[in-house]
Amino acid sequence: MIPAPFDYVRPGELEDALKILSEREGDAKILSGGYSLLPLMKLRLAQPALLVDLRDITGLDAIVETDDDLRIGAKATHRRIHENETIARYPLLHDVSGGIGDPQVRNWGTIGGSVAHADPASDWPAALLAANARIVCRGQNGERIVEARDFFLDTFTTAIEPTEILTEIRFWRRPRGQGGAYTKLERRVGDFATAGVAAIIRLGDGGSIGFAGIGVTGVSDSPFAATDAEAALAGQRPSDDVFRAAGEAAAGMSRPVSDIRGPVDYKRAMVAELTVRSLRKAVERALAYS
Amino acid sequence: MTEILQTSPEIGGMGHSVKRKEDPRFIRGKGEYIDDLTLPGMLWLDIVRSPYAHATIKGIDASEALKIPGVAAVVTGKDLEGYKLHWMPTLAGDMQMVLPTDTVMYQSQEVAAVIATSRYAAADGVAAVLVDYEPLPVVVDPHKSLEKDAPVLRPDRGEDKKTNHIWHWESGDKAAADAALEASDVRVAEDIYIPRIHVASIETCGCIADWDPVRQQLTLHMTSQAPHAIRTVLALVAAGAGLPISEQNIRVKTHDIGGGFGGKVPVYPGYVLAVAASFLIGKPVKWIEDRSENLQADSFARDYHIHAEIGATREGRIQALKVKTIADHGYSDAAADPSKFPAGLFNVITGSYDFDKAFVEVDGVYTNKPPGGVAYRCSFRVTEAVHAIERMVDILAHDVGKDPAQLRLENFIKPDQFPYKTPTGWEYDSGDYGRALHKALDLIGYADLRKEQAEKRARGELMGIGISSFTEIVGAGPSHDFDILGLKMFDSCEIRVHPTGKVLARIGVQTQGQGHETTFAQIIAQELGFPVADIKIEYGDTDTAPYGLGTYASRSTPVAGAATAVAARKIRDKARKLAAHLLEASEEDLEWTPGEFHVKGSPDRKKTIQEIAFAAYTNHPAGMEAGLEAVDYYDPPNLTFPFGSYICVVDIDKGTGEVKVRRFVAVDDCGNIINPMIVDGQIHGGLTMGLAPALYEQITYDENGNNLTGTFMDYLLPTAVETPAWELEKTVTPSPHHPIGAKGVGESATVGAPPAIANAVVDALWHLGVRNIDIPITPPKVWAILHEKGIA
Amino acid sequence: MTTQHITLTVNGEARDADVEPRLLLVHLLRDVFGLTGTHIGCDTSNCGACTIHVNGQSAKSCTMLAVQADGAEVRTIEGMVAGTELHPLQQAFWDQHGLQCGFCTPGMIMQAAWLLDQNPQPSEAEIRAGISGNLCRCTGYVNIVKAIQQAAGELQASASAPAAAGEAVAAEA
Amino acid sequence: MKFAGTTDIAAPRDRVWAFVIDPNQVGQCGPGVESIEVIDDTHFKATAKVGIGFISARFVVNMELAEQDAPDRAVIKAHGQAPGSAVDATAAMTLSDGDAGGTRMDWNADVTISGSLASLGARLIEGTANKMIGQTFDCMKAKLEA
Repeated sequence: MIPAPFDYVRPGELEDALKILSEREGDAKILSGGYSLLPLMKLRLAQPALLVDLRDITGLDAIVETDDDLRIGAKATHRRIHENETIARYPLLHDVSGGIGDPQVRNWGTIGGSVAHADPASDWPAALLAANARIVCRGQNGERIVEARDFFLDTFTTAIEPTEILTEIRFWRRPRGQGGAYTKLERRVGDFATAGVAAIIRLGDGGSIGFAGIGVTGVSDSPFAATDAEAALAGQRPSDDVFRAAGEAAAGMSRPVSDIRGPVDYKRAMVAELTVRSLRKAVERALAYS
Repeated sequence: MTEILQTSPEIGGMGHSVKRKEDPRFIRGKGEYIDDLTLPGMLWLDIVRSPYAHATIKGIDASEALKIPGVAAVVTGKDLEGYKLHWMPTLAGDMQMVLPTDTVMYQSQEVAAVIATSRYAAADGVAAVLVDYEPLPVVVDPHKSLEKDAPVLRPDRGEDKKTNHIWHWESGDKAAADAALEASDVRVAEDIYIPRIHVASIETCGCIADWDPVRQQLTLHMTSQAPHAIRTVLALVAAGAGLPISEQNIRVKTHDIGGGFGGKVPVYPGYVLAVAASFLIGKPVKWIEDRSENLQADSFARDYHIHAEIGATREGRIQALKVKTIADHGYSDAAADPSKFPAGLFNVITGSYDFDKAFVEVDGVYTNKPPGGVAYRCSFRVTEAVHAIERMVDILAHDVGKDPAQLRLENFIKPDQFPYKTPTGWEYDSGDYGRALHKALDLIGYADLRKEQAEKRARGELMGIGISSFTEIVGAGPSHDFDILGLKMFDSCEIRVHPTGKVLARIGVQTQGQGHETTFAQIIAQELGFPVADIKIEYGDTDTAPYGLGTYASRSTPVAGAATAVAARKIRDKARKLAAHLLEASEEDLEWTPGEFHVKGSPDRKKTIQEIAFAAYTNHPAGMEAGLEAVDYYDPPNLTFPFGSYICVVDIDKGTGEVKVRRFVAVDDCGNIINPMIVDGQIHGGLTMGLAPALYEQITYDENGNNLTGTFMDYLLPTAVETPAWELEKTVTPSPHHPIGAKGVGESATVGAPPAIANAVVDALWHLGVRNIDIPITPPKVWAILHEKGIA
Repeated sequence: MTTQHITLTVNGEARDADVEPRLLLVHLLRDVFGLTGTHIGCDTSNCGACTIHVNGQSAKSCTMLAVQADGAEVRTIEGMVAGTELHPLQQAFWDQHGLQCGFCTPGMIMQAAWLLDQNPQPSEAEIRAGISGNLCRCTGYVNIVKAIQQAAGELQASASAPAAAGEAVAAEA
Repeated sequence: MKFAGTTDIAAPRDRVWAFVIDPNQVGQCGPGVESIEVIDDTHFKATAKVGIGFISARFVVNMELAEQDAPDRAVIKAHGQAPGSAVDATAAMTLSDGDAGGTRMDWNADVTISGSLASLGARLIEGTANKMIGQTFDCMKAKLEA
């Protein structure tokens, strides 16, 4: 399988890349790792006129903690994130980055590429939604920060303007008493998620749930935050009954389609089940980090 | 079979785990697969395919494609019609389109070929050919295809065949089976669907057709498991089309093949298109299919809708079997079955059990799917048969409240019953089924597992143990019954011993990874005592190899392996004469030990096989022809019947319906073993190709005939993570009629594994009222059951 | 058709080519440079037959453009042999019968080599996960796992042996 | 895939009818339509770029006003082809008097996708088709109410 012809540029500076995007607005597509985009181009389902390769632009792959944030550069690969010492303290991100695709995909695929691609079954968006992450988009006129919950608009469609480049993901720095987890169901290792649930739980004083974030992937037009599940958890003391109620709420918000990964009722039930599993682990990890 | 003498490790005859002679090139990346070849001036062929599963072609507009730089030609069905090349025969004697002139019959069917100077230009050309279609009603379900108002898919078959029914085939005694079933205390009936799957060898199919108009020579480099048969079919097609391509001027070369498993037996339209294009243009033309084309258009396997009924006494003594099956062949029967067996060897369905009465019938049906019906690493529909009988026996055991192992042991054909005549007409050569099952039960610790299962069930956990005690039927086949398009299914070997005692042997079969360069050398080493290192095995070039029907259905060892042993023995007979001459002794006084003849009672008076070889060219007796060569075309007296007992343990995740294979013990009996290392490798691979359809693989269509599993993103081959660490053991029951007592092993594991896994899953769920789950047993299927029973 | 000039190092040798931007790296290696040991088994980055190393990282060369490898160090199966000596993984695949048809083998060996670079003593589960992006249809993976285990042992042994010899020399000095 | 719905349009029925049977008007509301060529009273041809996000294909669509029962019911059939893929759709619209002088349009659509889009995009198609059909009828409503 051979992609249709396209132009290719590899600017050395972010400003140059942004300029090209402005000049070729709508024609251009950003190339990062390429493991999501190139298969679609080889199948000729995507035929961008111009690829702007970010390879030579330095400084977009740092993983740093600030007083408030954990900042991950868009070009950080899944593998570097997974193996990063700081990320070891972010179990949700550690879970997600270790389970995407296969080792070769994780060597080259980047967090920014995944998030901007916005496949409705990809893993990172669920984590970003659960964690209330913020997404930094750079345009020629400067930076703008978009909340993850305002970012994933539709299938393969995000809040990034065609003239912008996603440069960084910002998570909140992990406080004591917080834990996260990601559980996905895949037909076989390396498959896109049939369903995936990311959860973050912060335990408040007295052990009740102070904050709950739930992000769900694979079961709707785009990944979504299961706000009903979050509401069901808020203020409750962690228990399997509470988790089950949250799972049902998350399932209720999902809008899966029936396909070869399974029928609608199965996928809904899996959202409930995976929510429970992620919550159990998230709470366990929150307790271990108190 | 004669006694197998022990050879030294240096000679490396039978029983030695000789490291493979073919590996040094593969591990260096120096294999020569079809896409690795580039010929001077070569053009590329790519194929325009139909988006519709059934449609009329109203027009093909190639004008835009022809404007693309590098595009040399676009060939359509109308073009081929001029040469009568638009249809071609299948190996099953049906007809298949090369390119359609008016109607497409399945999604992704070949519609036109683009020939260009590069693969990129060819692909661009394909995207630029505009085809105007008018959709027609699509028939996906073979049951609906048989209904009276279904559209007739193959009007080309003539006025008297206005139906989608292809053929009816039956075996056994219907009245007797009916009566025996009527008289049975217990009757168990079940519908079992064995879905369409695809062999998906990691190398796809392809070829380079190279027509030399000056020499009138066609060389076809291709991925074929049966190069000689392909050569003959090409010659017949060319003769029918009036083309000046005759068999002595056709050379088929296979080079290295990246896996076959049955998928590289048929003739695909792509091969014929490349030949036609090379013939028209006078340059070499390469066609390499991509993975989607491979999964969507190449021959499928299975797709059997089985209804089986078994009758038994109250105690579980099996009495009668009746099976009715619909075989979905897509739009053409392009199976690679022997001519007399349109449903393959499906009537081996009585399996390892001593049935009194049995009756099997199969009806072939057309649908709007790709043609085929090839094996998926199995001998002509044996997997379907084994799955059905092993599932039925398991259900019966559970129904009569007997342990499935015990019920099997009580119903096995006993060792003293061999050779055993089945009620559907086969004669099993040898077997000891109880020994294999006992060994498997011991190895896995069956009694303890049953205890563990009971404890877990009490706690609400789901664990299952499944058994499969299969009998394979391989080595097609004896010429009185077995032919493909009239070509009898013998196979061949030609051995030449050079003066310095080095050997070149050519065989009529072909390797796609089985290690023939090593194992066939071991057979010769065994018979003649030349070290394996001194023996070179060649195959896959029809100009040099003796005629053979090729490698599939585990026939290499049973048929060509036998030919090799017999050819070697012809050489040994002549060597004995030479040795007698050299030692000045009578032939009767000579004794053979591997590698030498010596005079009985005087071990020092000897001649090595190397000395004898030299003498064959330098010092042969007067009246004897020079040289030391032999050829054998072996017509097997019977098929061989490998068998085994497999036991699988599964755990089921109640929350998600996921099935995990915790342990899998495989006890195989393939008769005498040539190379234990290679046999184990074949079983490992076969088991993984049994796991695949049991839990993961299925070619799926939507109601419009769109293939929903056209890439490896959705057609799920198991990875190293899903594949368990297989545990292997053997018993050895030689084949009494095979020259070296071997039976063949390439496919046993793929045949035997799926029912063991399915039986384990059903065993885990039996207490909930579950009797059967069709493979692949996917999490949604299991979850739906658990959900319905209130467990999930 | 516009082309771009690229230069790269392949198995230690400087190479260059004028390529269409859409040329896949695997086609550059196979069709332009004649390094046909790297195979193509699928088109969707699932089978791993095309696995090579780019700047020391294992990559699926059918899912990478040749222009993306401009300036890179590329290693293919043909670059695994040192002179005439097999790489311990090549030897181990042969010894352990870790291949049958041989088609997935180059990609499998390249992925295994990367895995052992990262994790010189992997457990069986780590090996299986480490090659989960490489499909094999023949071997059932059992002997591939064994081969990687054998090579890991040999690489460990040879890594510690020269060091030990070096220490001895130092002690003598 | 079958879809159905009702759109209430604040425009009189004869205007809605005239819109529905006029290729140049109704055609504008087809998903992704870039150009329309009227062949005769009941046949027209359009090019349309159809897709989601950056995944799209350009289709050549032949449309036919297959049934018209003025001013109650119209059926439009569409047959679109792109390299490797095809879309066939039948949309039936039934008009009745709505509230306040408006028109009620009950519609149903049967959409068949064939080829590589169906094979490779199965998990994306239903949602996408649903959205596009919704957009089509929203577009008709918007234009008629403008």
